[in-house]
Amino acid sequence: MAISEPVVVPQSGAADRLARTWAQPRGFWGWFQNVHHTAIGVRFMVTSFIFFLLGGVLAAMMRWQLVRPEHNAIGPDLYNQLFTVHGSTMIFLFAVPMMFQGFGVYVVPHMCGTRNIAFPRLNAFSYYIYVVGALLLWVGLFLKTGADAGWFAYVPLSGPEFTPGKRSDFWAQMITFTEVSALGVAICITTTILRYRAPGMTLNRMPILLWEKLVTSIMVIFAMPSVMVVSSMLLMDRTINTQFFNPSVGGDVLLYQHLFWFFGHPEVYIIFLPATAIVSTVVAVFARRHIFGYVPIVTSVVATGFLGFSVWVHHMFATGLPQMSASFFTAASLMIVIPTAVQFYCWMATIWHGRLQLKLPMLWIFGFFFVFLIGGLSGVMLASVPLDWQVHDTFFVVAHFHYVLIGGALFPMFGGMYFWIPKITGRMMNDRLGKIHFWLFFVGFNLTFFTMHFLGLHGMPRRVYTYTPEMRWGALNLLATIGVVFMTAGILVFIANFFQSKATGRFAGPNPWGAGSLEWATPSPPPHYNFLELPTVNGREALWEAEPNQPIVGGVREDIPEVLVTNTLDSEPEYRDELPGPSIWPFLTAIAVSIAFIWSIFSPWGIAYGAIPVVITLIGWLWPRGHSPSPRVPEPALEARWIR
Amino acid sequence: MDPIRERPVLDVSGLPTVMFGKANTTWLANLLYMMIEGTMFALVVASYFYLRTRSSSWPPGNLPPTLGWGITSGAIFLISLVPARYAQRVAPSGDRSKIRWGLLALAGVAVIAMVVRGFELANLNCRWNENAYASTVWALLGLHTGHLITEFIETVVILCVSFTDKMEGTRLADVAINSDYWYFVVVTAILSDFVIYGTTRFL
Amino acid sequence: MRNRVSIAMTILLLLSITSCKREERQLRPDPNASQTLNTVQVSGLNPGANSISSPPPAGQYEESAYAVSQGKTLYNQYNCVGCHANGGGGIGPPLMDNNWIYGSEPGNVFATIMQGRPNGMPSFRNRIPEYQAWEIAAYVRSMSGLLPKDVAPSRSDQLYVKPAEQSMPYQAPAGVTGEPEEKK
Amino acid sequence: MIGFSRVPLLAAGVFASYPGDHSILHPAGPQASNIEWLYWVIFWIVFVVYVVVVLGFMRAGARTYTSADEMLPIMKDEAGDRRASWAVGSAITITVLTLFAVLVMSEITGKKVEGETSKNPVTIQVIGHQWWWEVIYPDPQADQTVTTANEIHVPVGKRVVILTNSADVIHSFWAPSINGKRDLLPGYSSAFWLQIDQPGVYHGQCAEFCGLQHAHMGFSIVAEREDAFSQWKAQQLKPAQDPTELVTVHGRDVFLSHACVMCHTIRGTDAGSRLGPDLTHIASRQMIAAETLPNTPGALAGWIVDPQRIKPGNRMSPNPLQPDDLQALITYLQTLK
Repeated sequence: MAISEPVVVPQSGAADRLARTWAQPRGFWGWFQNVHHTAIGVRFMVTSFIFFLLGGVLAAMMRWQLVRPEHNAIGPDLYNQLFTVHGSTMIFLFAVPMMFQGFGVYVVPHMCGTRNIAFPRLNAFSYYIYVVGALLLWVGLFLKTGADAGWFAYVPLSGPEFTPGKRSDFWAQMITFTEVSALGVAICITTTILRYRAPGMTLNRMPILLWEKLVTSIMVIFAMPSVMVVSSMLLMDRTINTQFFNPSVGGDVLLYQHLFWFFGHPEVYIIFLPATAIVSTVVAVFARRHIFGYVPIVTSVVATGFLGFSVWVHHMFATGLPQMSASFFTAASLMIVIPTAVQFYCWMATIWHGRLQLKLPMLWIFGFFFVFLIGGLSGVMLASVPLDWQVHDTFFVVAHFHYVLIGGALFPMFGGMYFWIPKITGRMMNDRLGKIHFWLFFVGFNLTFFTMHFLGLHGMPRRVYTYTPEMRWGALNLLATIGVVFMTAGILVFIANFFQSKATGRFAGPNPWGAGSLEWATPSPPPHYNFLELPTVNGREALWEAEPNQPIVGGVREDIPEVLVTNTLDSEPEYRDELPGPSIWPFLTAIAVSIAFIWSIFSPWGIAYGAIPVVITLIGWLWPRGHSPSPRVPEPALEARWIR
Repeated sequence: MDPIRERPVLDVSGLPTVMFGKANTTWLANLLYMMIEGTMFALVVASYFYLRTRSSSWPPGNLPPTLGWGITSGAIFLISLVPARYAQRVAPSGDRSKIRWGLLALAGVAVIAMVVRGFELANLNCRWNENAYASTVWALLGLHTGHLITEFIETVVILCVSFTDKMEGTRLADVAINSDYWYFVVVTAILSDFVIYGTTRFL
Repeated sequence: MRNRVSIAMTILLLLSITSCKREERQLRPDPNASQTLNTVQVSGLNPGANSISSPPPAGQYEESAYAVSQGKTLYNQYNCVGCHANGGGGIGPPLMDNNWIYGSEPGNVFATIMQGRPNGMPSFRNRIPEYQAWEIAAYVRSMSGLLPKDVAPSRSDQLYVKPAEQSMPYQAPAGVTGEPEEKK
Repeated sequence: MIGFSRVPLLAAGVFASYPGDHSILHPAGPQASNIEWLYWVIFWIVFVVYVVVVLGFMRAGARTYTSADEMLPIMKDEAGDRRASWAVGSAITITVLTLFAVLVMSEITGKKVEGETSKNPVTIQVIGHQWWWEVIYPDPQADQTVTTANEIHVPVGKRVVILTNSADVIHSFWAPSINGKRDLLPGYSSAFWLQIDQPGVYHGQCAEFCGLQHAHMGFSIVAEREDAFSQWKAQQLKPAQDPTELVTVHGRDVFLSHACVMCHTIRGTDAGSRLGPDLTHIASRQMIAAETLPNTPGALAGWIVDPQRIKPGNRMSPNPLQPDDLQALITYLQTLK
């Protein structure tokens, strides 16, 4: 039986009433008042992709400096800034904002079948705070105040004595900005997934992407505070002379590493879990069947969430920790391979018993299978303590984390982009250009980073701006630099493909891939009210298992921006919640918070005086503007009634 | 094809537009925020005990903080539970005067708590830049003072809202959630007091 | 969207023009500067027509946080701590108060280091390169808060002896009388 | 050593046989060879797993590939899913067992590398400075303590214990052919031991980012026989003899009257500052500036006049010397065997 399109002819005028209620202001100032999740989600994706390109430019400059021994194209000071800002940009300004905030904020409300994300103003505030944090790091680089102590800035090198001036302060404040942004979005996404799901979408019928975004949000909530504590400690050490990391007066340099890596490892799983979410979604669609092993995959996602917090010391094996704790963390690091292995086998079984259509998104997912596997397995090698003593902080580790980050996050990201861009822009991407982009990127990536395995085995340490000819690393470094050319070409082909398809691409229609989740029930590009008729869900793949006359939700007011709140377990409708409308105040609060934080770099009183405008703008944001005479005293709750 | 296909409709117009207690989405957001702040507290306390393992004597070369102010501050925070609980109980009833009195009492106790906290900070017997012990003690108390001040401001703001005509519907639920956050501030106050005053004397 | 991007770009360009000197890592001071200026002009006045005041290159060192922090390291490593302690003085006079026996200008401090002074101040001419002497002079001035706050060094990883130079209040130099100021 | 680890591998082999004594795959001591054995064992397991899983995906893809472009209907394959759940279950158990095996092997190797200490090892204290290594052979009698820099002499075949400490930031002491790396943390003094079986010169490098010149912070370990080692040590204990010819006397005076005396020590002369490396026996070292330049007169002169051009950012200041002074200084330094 063909997939039934929920053909509903709207009652008279419902569409334009909803359009008027959910309209977002236009124009220059309107841009800053927009609080709809599609706008904020696209902004997160576009801004983080721009910073991906900027980070890529820095990587190309680094590869150019390392192309041959004693090559003094770039001096040590600039090179240190390059690799620090490259690392910080790729992790804090691209990977997390793109994979967690970008895809999360755009796709989750659609998949839940609701009209906007929970707390839309907090969501908009998070975007502006993220942009200010990103600009802070990059303006710092242009003003030679770019951070230069590595993306994790170990103390005492990043401390007050060995990094004079304000370089580490800019880096530490950038961390605070991006973490506040991630925490804000985590609260929005968790509330949306737990409380705004369409009726009928019980926990057992939730799409895997929602499970993974939920687990990622909980990981963000427990991991990000750790890096905020440690970056604030570093900032206080540098500005008001606290002694957290001063070894002479009781401070401890390993405290910094423990606190940072307690955040560091969950961070890479915050990047990786959204990627496996995209893989599970795309594999099911292009194998034309339900995902194999829904329960094992969800269990392994939750297991990854917990285990992610128990492995951080494998970054510190070389610091000479006692043998007993090192072997515990080896065991934990090896155990965390199992959930990912379970997901790999379930994907393989899905394809084995499905009907594979190797369209563009699926091609990237196959790229993910081949590339991430090398990264994951070299991770197994790194988990064993004695082997880590040899390869820690060498180019072998650089190769490992590029295989797991580019393989584990970038390949699924491009797959996800080719999958969802028809929904975002309403136009299909060009297939041929997509394949050229894939093969260029795949060849260039392996050329650059597979050779780095051998550089690491031959003892080339990380973060060296040059090397002496006697080390005989020149040939491999030349090969690695050549690979960068292919990758850059691939990325340029992707950008051309995007703009060309946005202008003249084939119209995509609501469901170009015949996918099963709810976001494919909205027209593409979706209007600001997402669903004309709020859907109900009948199974794990909403559209595939929808009955011909699948019930819709009625009775949600169309004159005020109201959404249906359902309870967490079996998503029974509980009450109708009114969402705050567009407002300039989140943007103003972001500016006030930015001024306070940046001022605090230069004088400790900045926090005290800067807090006053923050309080004022927060009051402006949260002050109730009654526009709907909701009843004065809430009457007892009535059951949802079925009417024919 | 007939123009309007009749679809079974799940009518939810009868449902309420505001819920109290655990069913409220803002309550969930407040819980998540408490998890974030709770993790920060836990990490600062963990750093405190980690640094303690690193030095032979604790507090290293300082007098422990004067116990008197610690006990006073702890007592005031425990007393503050009464107005907070009162405000939370009367919130659903929508009775304006009771809510105002509850919030006023809460704000008053918060002011006293801040004043006592000022004395507490003055009598820690250590400056934050002397050594790692002093830095972590000041960090822990500073973090909590930040929460105390933001919570005080939030209570005052809701108090002001209660004087306007918009004090109905979800704003009533906000009063209850504000008291929830106050319980969090009290719990972290007791915890910080125990860590700062207790470990240097009894453990 | 396009005008918003152009506005952002212009702001960025304006910011990058003020490429602040504070972060300038002057790794290789131009070698020739370090031979000529052995005898720096301490006072800008001289009788006769042509005044020969050659401005000492102090600005380059007083605006760069890197140079001042190098000065702090050298102050400890070249054992100025031995006599002047951490600025409180001991055998040598204190450096963190506002009493400057031989003048508080960078040129004066540089000349004191290079020429030495009576009562035990050794002459470091030819022993300390001149750019390092300028860096030490800049650090000595920062001890009494004469340098801007964001350039002055923060705390060091040693024992806590005094608040960092960055948090020292500005003390207007006084007592430039040539004789040591009696303790009030 | 299990034989099969010598089997040249296709891609990796071509690169692994790359000459050079600075490689993990060319061990010269028991620790590095234990780790190399572990590397090859885990590498083989990982290689087999990779091939199997990739073949699995290729097989799955090829088996059900349809070039149909239109939207195919959603299919259900109950029987297939039942078989698949058995296959996935067994694959997971195999994975868990393999991981357990890797854990056990790595624990065994860890014990061997950490290993048993010996009664009277040669103790060497290595202190990391910003961008060079201070090496001290401590001895209960002060005058028997040898202080040198960047070049570590060890007797072949004997246990050597390295005590690590850092004077400023975190460094990491790593000679790939000898043993794994161990961080030098300010405020921590940890110890680890190593042993070298074949005599020779083994290069090492700092492996933890430590600032501007982290790239040029190398060291070398010279493994020599017992008697050569004790002879070297005796020589290191002797102070520098006074120069006799006119030019070397002039060289020493240049040394004592310029910035050199502020940072370096030459035992037997008045220069006693411990900021920079100890130069009493600089001529006996094969390389200078932390294994960046060969110890030739030309390199030494270039380094003294303008060290910032070679290692920009390091602590040594440029010394514009007159040509004759420079020549005398170089000749004098060459006599400090």
